[in-house]
Amino acid sequence: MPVMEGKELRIVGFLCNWCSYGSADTAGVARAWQPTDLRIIRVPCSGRVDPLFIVKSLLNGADGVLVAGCHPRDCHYSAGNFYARRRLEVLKRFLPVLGINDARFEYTWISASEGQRWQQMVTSFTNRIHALGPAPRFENATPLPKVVGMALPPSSRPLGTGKNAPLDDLKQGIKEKLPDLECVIGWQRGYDGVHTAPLFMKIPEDVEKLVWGPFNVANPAVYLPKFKGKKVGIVVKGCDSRSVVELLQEHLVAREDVTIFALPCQGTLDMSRVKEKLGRYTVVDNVVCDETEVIITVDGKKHRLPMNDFAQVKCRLCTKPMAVFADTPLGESPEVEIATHVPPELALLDAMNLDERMAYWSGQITRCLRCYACRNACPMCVCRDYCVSDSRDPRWMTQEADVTQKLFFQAIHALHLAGRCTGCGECQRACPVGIPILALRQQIARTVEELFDDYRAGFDPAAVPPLLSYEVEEKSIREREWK
Amino acid sequence: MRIGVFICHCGSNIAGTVDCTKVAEIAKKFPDVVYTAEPMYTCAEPGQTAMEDAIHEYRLDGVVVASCSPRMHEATFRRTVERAGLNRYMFEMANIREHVSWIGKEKDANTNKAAELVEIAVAKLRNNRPLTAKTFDVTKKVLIAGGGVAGIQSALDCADGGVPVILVERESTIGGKMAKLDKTFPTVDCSACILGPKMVDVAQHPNITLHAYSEIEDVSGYVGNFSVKIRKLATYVDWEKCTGCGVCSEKCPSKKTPDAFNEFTGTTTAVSISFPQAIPKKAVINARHCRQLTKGKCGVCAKFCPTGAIDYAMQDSIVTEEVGCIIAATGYDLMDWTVYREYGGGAYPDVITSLQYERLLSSSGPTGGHLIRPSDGGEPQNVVFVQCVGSRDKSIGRPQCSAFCCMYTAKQAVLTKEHLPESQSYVFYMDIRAPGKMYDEFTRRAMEEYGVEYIRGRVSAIYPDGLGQYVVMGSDTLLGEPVEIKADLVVLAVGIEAARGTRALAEKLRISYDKSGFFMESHVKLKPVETNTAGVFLAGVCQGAKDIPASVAQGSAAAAKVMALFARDKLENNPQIAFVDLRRCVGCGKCIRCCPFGAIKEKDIRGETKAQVIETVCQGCGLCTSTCPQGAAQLSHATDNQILAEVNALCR
Amino acid sequence: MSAIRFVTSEGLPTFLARLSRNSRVLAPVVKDSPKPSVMFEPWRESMPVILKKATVPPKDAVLPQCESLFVYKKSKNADNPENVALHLDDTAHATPTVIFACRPCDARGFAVLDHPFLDGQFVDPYYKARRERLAVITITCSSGCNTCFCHWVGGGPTSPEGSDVLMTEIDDGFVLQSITDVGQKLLDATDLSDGKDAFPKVEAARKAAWTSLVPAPDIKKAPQNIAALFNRESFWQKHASSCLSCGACTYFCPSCYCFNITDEGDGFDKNGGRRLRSWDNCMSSLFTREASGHNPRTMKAIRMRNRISHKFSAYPRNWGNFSCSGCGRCIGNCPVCLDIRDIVQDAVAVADSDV
Amino acid sequence: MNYAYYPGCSTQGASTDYEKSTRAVCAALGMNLVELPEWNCCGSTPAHAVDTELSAALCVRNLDIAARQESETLLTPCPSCLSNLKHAAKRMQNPEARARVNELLDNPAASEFPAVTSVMQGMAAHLDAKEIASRTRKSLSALTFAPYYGCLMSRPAEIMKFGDPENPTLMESLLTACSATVLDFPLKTACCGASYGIPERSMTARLSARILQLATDMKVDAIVVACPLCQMNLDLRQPQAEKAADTRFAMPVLYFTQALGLAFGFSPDTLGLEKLRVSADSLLRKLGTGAANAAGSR
Repeated sequence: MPVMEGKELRIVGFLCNWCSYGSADTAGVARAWQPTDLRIIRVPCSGRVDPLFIVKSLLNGADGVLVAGCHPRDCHYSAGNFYARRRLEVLKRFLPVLGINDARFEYTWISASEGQRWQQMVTSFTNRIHALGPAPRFENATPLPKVVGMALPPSSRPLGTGKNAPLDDLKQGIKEKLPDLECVIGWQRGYDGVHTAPLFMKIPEDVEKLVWGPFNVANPAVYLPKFKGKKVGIVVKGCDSRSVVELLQEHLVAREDVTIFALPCQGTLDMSRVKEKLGRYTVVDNVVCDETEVIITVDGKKHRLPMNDFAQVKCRLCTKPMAVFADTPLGESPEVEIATHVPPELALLDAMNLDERMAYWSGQITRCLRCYACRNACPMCVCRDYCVSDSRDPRWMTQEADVTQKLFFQAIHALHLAGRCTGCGECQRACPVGIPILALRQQIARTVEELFDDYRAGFDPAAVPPLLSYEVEEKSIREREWK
Repeated sequence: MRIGVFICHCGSNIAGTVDCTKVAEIAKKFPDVVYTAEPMYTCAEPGQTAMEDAIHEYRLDGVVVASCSPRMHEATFRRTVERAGLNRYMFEMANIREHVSWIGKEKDANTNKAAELVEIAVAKLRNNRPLTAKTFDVTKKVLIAGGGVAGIQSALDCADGGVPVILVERESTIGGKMAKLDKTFPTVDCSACILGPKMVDVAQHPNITLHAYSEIEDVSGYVGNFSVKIRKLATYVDWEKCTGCGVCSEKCPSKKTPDAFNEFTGTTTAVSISFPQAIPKKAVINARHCRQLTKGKCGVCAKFCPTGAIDYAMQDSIVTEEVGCIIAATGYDLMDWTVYREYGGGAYPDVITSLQYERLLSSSGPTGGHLIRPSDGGEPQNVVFVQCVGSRDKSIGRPQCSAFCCMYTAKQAVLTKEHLPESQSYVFYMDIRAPGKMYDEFTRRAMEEYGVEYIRGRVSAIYPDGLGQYVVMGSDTLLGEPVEIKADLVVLAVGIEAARGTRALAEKLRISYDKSGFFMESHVKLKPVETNTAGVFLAGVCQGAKDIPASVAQGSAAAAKVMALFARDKLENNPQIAFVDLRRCVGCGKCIRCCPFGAIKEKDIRGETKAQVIETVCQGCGLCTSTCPQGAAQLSHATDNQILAEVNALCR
Repeated sequence: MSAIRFVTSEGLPTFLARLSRNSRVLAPVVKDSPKPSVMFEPWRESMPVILKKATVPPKDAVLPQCESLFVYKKSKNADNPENVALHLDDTAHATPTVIFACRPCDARGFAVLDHPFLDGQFVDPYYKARRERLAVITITCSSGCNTCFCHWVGGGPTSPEGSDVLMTEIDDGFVLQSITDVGQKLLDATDLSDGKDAFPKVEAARKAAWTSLVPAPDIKKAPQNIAALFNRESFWQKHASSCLSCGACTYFCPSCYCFNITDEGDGFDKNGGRRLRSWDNCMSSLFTREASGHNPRTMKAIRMRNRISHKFSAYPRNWGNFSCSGCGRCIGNCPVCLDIRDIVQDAVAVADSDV
Repeated sequence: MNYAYYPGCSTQGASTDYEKSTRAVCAALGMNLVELPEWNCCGSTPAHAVDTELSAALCVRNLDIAARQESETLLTPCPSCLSNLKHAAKRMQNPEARARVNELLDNPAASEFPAVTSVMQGMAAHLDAKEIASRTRKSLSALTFAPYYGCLMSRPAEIMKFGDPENPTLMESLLTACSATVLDFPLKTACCGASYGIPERSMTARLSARILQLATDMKVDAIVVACPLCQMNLDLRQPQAEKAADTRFAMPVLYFTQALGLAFGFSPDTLGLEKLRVSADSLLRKLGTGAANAAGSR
């Protein structure tokens, strides 16, 4: 059943059973005339409203979505609306990065007695949506052909190759602890000298294979949850350790089970840029590191790769080159200049208007093959075999290969990572077709920082993640200000 | 499925602005819909009978009624379909009256919207599953937290009704704030004289177990089956042996111990019994001031105790009580009035709280009822009462009225005149709130018979005049003039807030509280005693400011609620609760962290940690469902797939 | 005698324009992104074509990421709502397509796919329709690369298998050589100049390509050796320990063809109900999860065994050749640098040493 | 150390003694006051009541001069100036207000201004009590003071950042460092009535009288102030207050800088004590210092 063509727009309401649905009833009893666009879905509590329902609605043709719950402190279930407030506010600040106008989504509090207020709310929201007009849809967007190059942010510290890191001491340390451990996760030389692969050290001979340096790009924390309940060691860079902290926080590994080995990290290479620089080659002849550059000889040709130009962007913005904590830390953590630069992927989007962002995403996401490398490389994607993206119950997505499905998955991933993502960038690095999906997670991380006292994931295993808690009076959320 | 759709005309309520016939025609084309009807009044008996008949005749296994709000008749129709042999959850409603016909005048748009609401309902219903309630036993025992007058009343009423009562009191004696009062308004009768007998009844009632000097440590379980851990604080006196003779207190050399019972207007000994009528009348050692416990030498009380009850090595102990209901009657405390820097912020000895004044007036107080200035012991000539200190003051975030200050201020002014006939009292007030029986008459008497001067206005500052008195600056808003009064003693009617620790208790009980910390009742008007946690009830000021008679009444009301609940042998749960798909669950515990009711616990299943819903505790909010990233936690009757079906019906 | 034609670099757009008159022409194009990728896209006027190896092989042309096998619609008669009419459309839709400038490994992928979809007992009509309308113009590689190993598995930088036309770059342009009749017709229909004179240069270039390769090990025994290791879980565990179970290998493989079938929507929807066939990934746990919840391949080692065995043992036993064209995308794409070459070599060596 | 210095208009006329003593004491403490070149009125009383933006623009011009001087801190002795400068800086944080104010100015204002603070806070931040004590040449132990801050110095708390708005104690710490006895003066932040000095003189007299009365009752030697307007009301207009209260106060009212100056051993002339309407001779006698040249005569 379509909306009244040309007269109505598609507006979906999620109303809690106790207060806001009651207010709509009260408005009805008072014969308070309202526009006819709104279709109400009754839910027990605003806390039941998964932000993904809203994203799904908006991606699939809703022109506006309104969520209403009980006033703070009036929740029939004590705290449902407090959680909803945080999640919905995060969502509201997330939508624009996708290219969806956040004015198309609103959430509010209303009590069962406030029929008149409900009437005003529906009227003003409907008028607002009519003023915005029908929502543009991703499948109709003309893909943005050209992407402006991204400026590299200044580096927070001198980047280097880590050639002087006390690797031998580390190996010794691992050997000492190895007898008590199932295995120790690290890196070894990959299929050629410019690639490393994960290493699972079980016997002392394995330890000799351990390498340290700018090629150690992969985040070994991704393997930890599989070892739950077993004693395991892990060698980490600073960024990897933040993932370990998150896993500890979520009880997916126990502190007493994991032994953390750490060296200070001087940066790792952006392998896509390395690949571009080296071009197509057959054989790596030689790889030499001096303090600040990597010199790679392939097919007899020498290439100099200064770390300052070839390090991953996340290394330039890194504030934690050394592990958050470790059982055997070795070496000194370098001085880091704490400056807050917007990551370039996100800065690129910040500079665009909503239409451009929609066009950008529709252009980028089309080439997604749904291989889920992004998901599986993410150390925080702990659902693994039971991801909602490919389940039938619940059935959030179909197998269709269209833009909305592909983008919806990215929204699922990003929102499920809210307050948990440490920005390790593995999702984007793993993407074989180079879709700059990290920006979505970065926007949420930025929002979480703004809203919840500069909270950044992966620093405190005892912290309560902001989306799993609430304040009765939120300092940074001003949800009552819209009219 | 075979779905029947009933489009109710509701007389002309719906049919007036919705083309019901057209809606029914459209509904016929929805998937699985095999039958439609348009009853005039579906809720009326013929309507319900027709529905039952249709269910039989067309072998319907799901029903959609498009009519009024489900908040009106969902329960009615669920019973109807159940009578016809369907599970009550194989039913959905489309609200086409309150949400359509009553709020829109355009018939076309209304008809279209009504049909679409039916479509959503059908989409949802196609994903519904039959649900059944479970029954469970009830422990017919009640725990009452707080032994003030409200808690005492609840305890006595329950105990008289045959319900075993566990009464937990944080202080060493029950009696609460009322025990500290000298007299009560509007009759000016002795507080201790009317409360005392009730306290004694508590001590003597065979159905009441009293845990004084105890706190609630932890609450688990659910209505009918709560398990409460009570921390019995160390008294350092074996109460089994203590006879309350008071020898210990007489001999105690630590005589400068601050006297909390007397609101710190005087001092007491480190081992003491708070007041002569205390229940239980047992001594307690104040560990922070006891020489034996702080310095390791003294032992005087142990030496003199005739029964050998002193036990310096005593530790806190935990007792666990299994109860079916809990009444919270935790009362209030005065707010920290020292935020009023302009009143000296606590620096002036003769600017005191009304509760301190109450102790100064009381014959059991530190002065033996002799009204004197704390600073110099002189009799005050001019006494100024300032009302609304910390009440009705948005500037410090306390907009609420403390309800009983107007009355006790009048009482205290009257008592002042009775104690010191030469004195003159002044009352700065905002409005006089005296709505109770004989209340207004009482304040009038204060003014007219006792010559209390009432000045309508707030006090802007109090400061010592350098000559031994205080200047109280204020304004008389009736005259529109500033006023300054020289006072010997200033009594602040300090606003109240929920007793300290209330928020922590609320979290243990999983009930909510308002801005000032008072517990939230289930409904402001219609459920003032219930909370949103089944089996937890409220009595007294912990729910909001009220005076003694109102507290007593609510105490009795809470007792009645408990007894009504205990009248049943078995309780039934609501099947619209969460469940966990164990295969999907990774045991990350996010649902456990969020659940407002503690209704999810970790469970080890074949060596893996999984979440498990405690069916009797879950209230069905669905927060876990929107929290669980794997979609493992699902709320029955509002599963992801059910809501997605509705979303998909609207947006595609 | 095959047709041999010559086109200058500048002449390519005209050539492509000519081709796209009758067909959709899929040509490689760079997708702008922080990490650029090369994708096949329908050629349009002024689309800048790049002759690099594509990030994603053109498998999609015959086996789309997701396709509707059929669409059905239901309708009801208001007089009798129990009576539902069903209309089903299972037409196999296929557009005439030319793939331009894929690599020999990509083209060999089609040859691999053809066996199961066309040659067995059951012919897949959807595949067949597309395959029959497909022409493949392959550009030969001028050198090997770090992840390619086409010459291990029976191919090579100039291998013609699966191609209709082979195109080789020489200093001033490209020589196109038809391999099949389809290719011949395709070239005949163009107005490209004859390229026979330049063919010696082509031969030199092709030879140079071969000499650039690192010599290949002998993996002829792979089919039987891998089969011999079937029950050796430790072997597979060793090689799968770092696997993340994503589809960066299989979805980018020119010769992987596993799929899943799901039903979406409802006959009453505006768009009708759809039976979808979409790519599936044998490295995912879901691949073999049964409706009951039981899963014979919960362990990723066992899934890895399946992938390797299928490519290097089961498929060759059924069809003769490896179902791997050595393009190396699974190696280059793997987020954790898993190398299929290592596994195969190790399997050959380990099983040998057992004997 | 250099400090940008905004004297304000009072110091140029009615309270030159404040200016003299401020400069003398600052110099003694090693604070080099660099007067803002071409400073203008802060937009006090008339302007801010009539046009907030114009008044802000006046202040912003001064702030802008300070910003361009690249000073870290801007000091001003007058609480009224301080209040206006701080309010203007605060207002400029709002982009809309900034845009409107910029329109009134010749050039757009600097994006950030130096911190504005009172001379009193500047002194306390510059040297701690021990160091101030070490510079004392003449102990003030013979003297008992009532510190009086006036209404503006500490209010509104969130802008003025002067400690407890009802009970600031900074002046006490400076004076006690010089061994003076400083009483807890309950009316230290009460209003002296300055705003009504012109339209309703009787009210000013009544409010000032209350302050003077309390100080008299508390038997202090002098009231010590930090505000030119307060000083004027309590000192110059003391006769009016006396008339209103029907009593005689004869209460000297000193600037805190004058009190500190005495402790640092400056002569009464250097501190401008002769400008006081109520003579400070009684104090000077207690200290054993010679009387000011032309001490205010009654």
